[in-house]
Amino acid sequence: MTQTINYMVLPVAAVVLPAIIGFAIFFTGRNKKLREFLSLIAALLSLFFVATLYFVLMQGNTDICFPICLGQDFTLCFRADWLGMFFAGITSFLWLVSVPYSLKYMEIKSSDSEGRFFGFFTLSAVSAIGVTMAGNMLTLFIFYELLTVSTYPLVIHTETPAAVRAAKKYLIYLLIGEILILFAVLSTPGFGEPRAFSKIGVMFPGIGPKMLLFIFFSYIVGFGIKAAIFPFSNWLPTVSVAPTPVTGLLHAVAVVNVGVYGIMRVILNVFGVELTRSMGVGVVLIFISSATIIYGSLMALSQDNLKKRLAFSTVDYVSYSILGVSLLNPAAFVGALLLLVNHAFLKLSLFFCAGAIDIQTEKTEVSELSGVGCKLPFVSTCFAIGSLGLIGVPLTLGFVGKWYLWRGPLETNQPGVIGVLIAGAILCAFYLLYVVYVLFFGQSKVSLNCDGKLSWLICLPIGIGVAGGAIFGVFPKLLLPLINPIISCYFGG
Amino acid sequence: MKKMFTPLLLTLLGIFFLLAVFKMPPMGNPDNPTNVVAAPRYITQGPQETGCSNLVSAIILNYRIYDTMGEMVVIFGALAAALAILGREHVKEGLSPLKVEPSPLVRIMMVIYIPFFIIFALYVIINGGFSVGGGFQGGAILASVIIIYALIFGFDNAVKRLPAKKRVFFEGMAILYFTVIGFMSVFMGKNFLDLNFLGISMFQKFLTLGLEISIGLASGVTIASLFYILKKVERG
Amino acid sequence: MNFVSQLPISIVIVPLTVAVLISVLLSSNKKAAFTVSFLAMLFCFVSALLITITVSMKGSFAYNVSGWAPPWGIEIVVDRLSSFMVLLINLVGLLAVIFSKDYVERKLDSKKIPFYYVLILLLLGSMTGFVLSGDIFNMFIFFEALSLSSYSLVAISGDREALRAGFKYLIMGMISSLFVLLGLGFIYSVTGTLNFNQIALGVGKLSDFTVIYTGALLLITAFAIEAALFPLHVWLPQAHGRAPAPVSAILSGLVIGVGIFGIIKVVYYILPVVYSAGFVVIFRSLASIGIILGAIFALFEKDLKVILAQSSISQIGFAALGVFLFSYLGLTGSILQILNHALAKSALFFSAGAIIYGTGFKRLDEMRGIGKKMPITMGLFAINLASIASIPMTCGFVSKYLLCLGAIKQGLWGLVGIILLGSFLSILYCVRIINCIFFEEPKFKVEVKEAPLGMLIPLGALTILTVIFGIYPKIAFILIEPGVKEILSFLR
Amino acid sequence: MLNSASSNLIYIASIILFLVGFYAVAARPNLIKKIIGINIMETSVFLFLIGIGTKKNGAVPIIVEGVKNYINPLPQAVVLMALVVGVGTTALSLILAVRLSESEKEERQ
Repeated sequence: MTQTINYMVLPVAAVVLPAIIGFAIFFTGRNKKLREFLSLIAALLSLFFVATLYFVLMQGNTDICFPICLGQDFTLCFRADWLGMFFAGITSFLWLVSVPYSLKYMEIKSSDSEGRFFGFFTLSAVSAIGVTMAGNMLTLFIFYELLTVSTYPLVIHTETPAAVRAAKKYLIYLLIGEILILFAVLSTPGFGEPRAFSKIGVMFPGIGPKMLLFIFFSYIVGFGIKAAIFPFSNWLPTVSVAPTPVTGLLHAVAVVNVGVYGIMRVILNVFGVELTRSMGVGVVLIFISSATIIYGSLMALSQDNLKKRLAFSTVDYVSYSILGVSLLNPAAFVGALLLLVNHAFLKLSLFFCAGAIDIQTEKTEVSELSGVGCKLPFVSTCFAIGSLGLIGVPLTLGFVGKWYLWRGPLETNQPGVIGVLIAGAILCAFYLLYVVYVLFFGQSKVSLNCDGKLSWLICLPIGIGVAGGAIFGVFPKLLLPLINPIISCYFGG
Repeated sequence: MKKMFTPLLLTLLGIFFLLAVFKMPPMGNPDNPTNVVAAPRYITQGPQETGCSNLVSAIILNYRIYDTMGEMVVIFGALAAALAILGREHVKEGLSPLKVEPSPLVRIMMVIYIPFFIIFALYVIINGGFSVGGGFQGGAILASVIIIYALIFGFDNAVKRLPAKKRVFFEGMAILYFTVIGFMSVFMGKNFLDLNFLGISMFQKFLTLGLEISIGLASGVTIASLFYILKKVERG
Repeated sequence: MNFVSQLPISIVIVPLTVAVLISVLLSSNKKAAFTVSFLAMLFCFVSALLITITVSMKGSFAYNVSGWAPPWGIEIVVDRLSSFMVLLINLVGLLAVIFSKDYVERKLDSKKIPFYYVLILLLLGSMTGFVLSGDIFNMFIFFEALSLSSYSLVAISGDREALRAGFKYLIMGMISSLFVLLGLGFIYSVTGTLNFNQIALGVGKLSDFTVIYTGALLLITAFAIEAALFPLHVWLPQAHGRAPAPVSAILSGLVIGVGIFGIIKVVYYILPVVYSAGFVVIFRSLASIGIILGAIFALFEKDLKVILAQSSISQIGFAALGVFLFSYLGLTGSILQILNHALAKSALFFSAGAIIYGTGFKRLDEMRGIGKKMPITMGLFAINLASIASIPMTCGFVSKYLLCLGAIKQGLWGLVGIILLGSFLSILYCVRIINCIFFEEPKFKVEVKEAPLGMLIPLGALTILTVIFGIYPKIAFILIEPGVKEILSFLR
Repeated sequence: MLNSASSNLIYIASIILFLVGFYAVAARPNLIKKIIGINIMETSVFLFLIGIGTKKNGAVPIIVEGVKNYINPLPQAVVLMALVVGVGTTALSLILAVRLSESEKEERQ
């Protein structure tokens, strides 16, 4: 009996305890040591809980759920299942990886409100994990909105006019999305029930097909704004004015992944694969995500600012996953999940590389990067490996993921999608390899002032990210036990 | 635009009211709900239950005494508000309120009349339970006496006779009287402000008289005070 | 029980009597005036807590003042809703009195201070009386008392803007109280009684509803003026913007909520056969316009307190909208919105007061960067703004969530859009304030100290409650749910 | 309709008076005139309430031996109390108006 209660509480603990630590960080004031300690502890705690939850899941417990009933149609529910835990795992691991980087980064870019920064940093990571721990749509929405709110002070952190403008844009985009989601959530029957996510496909009694479509697209646009789908993707490059840890962890990993996660939940849980297929909306989604892939790649090609280029590359890459979901095909879905992991690890390290280059040489534009390869060999090499991984060169996770993704349109016979995938891969190769080319072979016009060595606190996260991508690329089987239960749950067998 | 707006609003309001008025029960009909629902009890049992043959006083001082208390609070509030907005009232020495000195005739007549006025006011106050009159009416007469005195004999004189402290005291005492009676009845196990808490009708009559007097004095001095305050403001 | 049954009348009488005592005995001793009024409010708060606990355990009860049963005498009705409101009033009132001590000391003429406390006590006492009263005329009396003290509290500082705002408020308020009296006359003429329950019974027997409609509409209009619903809100921005900060907190947090409470009483007890009436559509659309317009005005105002006042118009529009949904969710949402607004908006005005106390700044652009100098005050300020902006984990989210859900369940898609747009706009003006206070370069270099403890305690208490009700709204549900169901049973 | 109109003449009169007062409040910028307008409205409401309380051939509600038919005392009591309340608010409004005009005079100087 005690055993049962113990693991029921785990999902709540994974969210609440780090959140409390996050609040404590606000009050650390000038006590830097304590702040660093608390930030690290929060990340460790959440990783610990997520790992434990995975362990519990492996034991065959399927219903790890902690509902808090607050009223009629108002139940907060924390629940761990395979899909949620997959995202929670990525987020909590990469959060831990990025904590040392962000501590060092913020120390170098000294600012007087570090308490605020790390407090909100912790809180946003916690809310990103909270989204994945949600057991029903209401809880998901609550953490989703908290994620937006708690990242706002991070985006605006530098307090320059550009940052203020970017933050406003960010907030308005995401809030519009949230309003759509709130509307859709409230229109979904049973959204506030405990364990709503243990059912597949909520029945929509008494709701006409037109309304159903409206609800569906409210969800998709709402979550899609966070996942930066095509007409709504402009916020993501704009917020790259934020400090690099923020752009790295939150806007390449947590925030966009949460968007994709939301779309997955909507398609897989709320509507169910069957209903989605019968509504015939897959084509629209495929079209949107293909457009986003092309748009993101083209925009990335035309950016000179490195972080903006990477941000557009995020726009591009996240849509592969959405494409994988919307094909409604098990193989493509596996591809989508693998590409998400790949993107999370590698894009994080690419952003961190950009940050490291910025710290050392104060160069932010691609055209100014000539010769950095010689001065910062480790960072540049990692950048090159990461780029190759993202492009999908064999022996990387990107390759495995794309291989699975290709099987989807081949099985369902959609040649247009194949065309998009090819074009996307080529464009991706162009915009990333050009940076690598400049890094190593560009003609240096001005001499670089490169002072001091990079701290290991900065190099280590970059290394771990790239290494993670590489290891999973060589041994993709490591990930399959985590993915297979999801497939069998939603696609049956 | 604005010129058009007011007449339009008025017409709409008027039509709205008239529609209702036509549907109202005919005036004075003995079968109206107003005459049927609550009124008979006041009329048939009012005198026995309250000891007032003046039924309006019976309602004010007994059935709905809580309202009366609330209303004492309102005029007290007006006084407090006036004092708060203006700061405390203080009348400069030697100020005569009128530009023209009143003729000796007026002064002498007033010296003769004022005691009668006061007696009349007291009569109206005390006799309120049994005939036309009551605390407020008497209080209004009392206030006019004070105001006349101030106008004829000068404000400084009047204020000296009845200084602000005393006036606030009277007003305060009236409300305190309500509270004390109220809590006395609570301690006797009855509801708040149940005048018949001893079960002796003489005592109830006595309390009612006390209420009349306190209401009369309080409303009189309050109206007078408000007048003083206005007067002082006018002079700057 | 016997002891508790005497408490409702006491929490009306005690503040009023103490107010009288202060003006008679302590009219020149401001310290004693504060102490006495603090003690009185403490008593009221504790009593209100006892009443609420008793009512939620044993059910509602009525109390016949001076022993006469209705329709002859006056009845005090202590049901779940009114006890909840009383608790709210006395809680915020107590905190406002605590907050006043430092604020008034610096910002008001010292001769006026005792009378300031007198008026505050009158305002709070009469509000409690208004909420507890079960009799329309008694409501009118307390309505007059509360409006009278609010006009004078708005104008108490005596500067020209405050006087002008106070006078505007006064004219509107006097018209509104006359409307109450006239409406009461109409209702009395066809029902023959002034007691709410009796009126509800009498209305059921009527065959023609014209007169009742007229009366009820007059009452609703009157209370709508007090609650500053859309076309009748014109007095509010100036009045709430110019009053001393603790007064604005009471006016904005409580008085307009009490107005909505009055509307709830009229709508559910008196107004017959609501669904057949096109009036409902009119009221819903007016409330919606209020929500949107208030938020838009709040986006463009420059004075912080006026922004907060404009946002009050928008926020109270939500509460009114909930009332006119005529459903469980709508009414619950509306009452929670009153709760949320009372807590958050009072706290916001307290923090605005703390800024004014510390720096004298009133305009938003003067306050740039003040968040770093007064981190605790402004941090609490930010949490309360989040509640106004209906961010999850604060009370504001719960209320708007319920309203939106209620509208969806009734298929009122237009209103759903209005509620969502309204919350979006409220986030925008909140973000504007947050940006200005935390993230922009200061305009003036001034030495600012953190607000004194006497100001931080009320602010902190309100913020904690906002967060508690946001995270665990079940407390509020338990308190009001049976009351809402009880009231809904009056719907015909 | 006509019948009720003729029997309800006092109501109609009070409504007209009410509108007159309302006009004074809404259309006049002069503060004192506004206050006078409100007083007119107040009076009209009192008239209305007294009208409600009447009864054909009813006597003044003071109990006298031998009289049976009294009018309803409640509206009269209500008017009496509302009247006193009105005195309080009118006084306050006059004070505010005077104070306001004073401070505007100071402003002009």
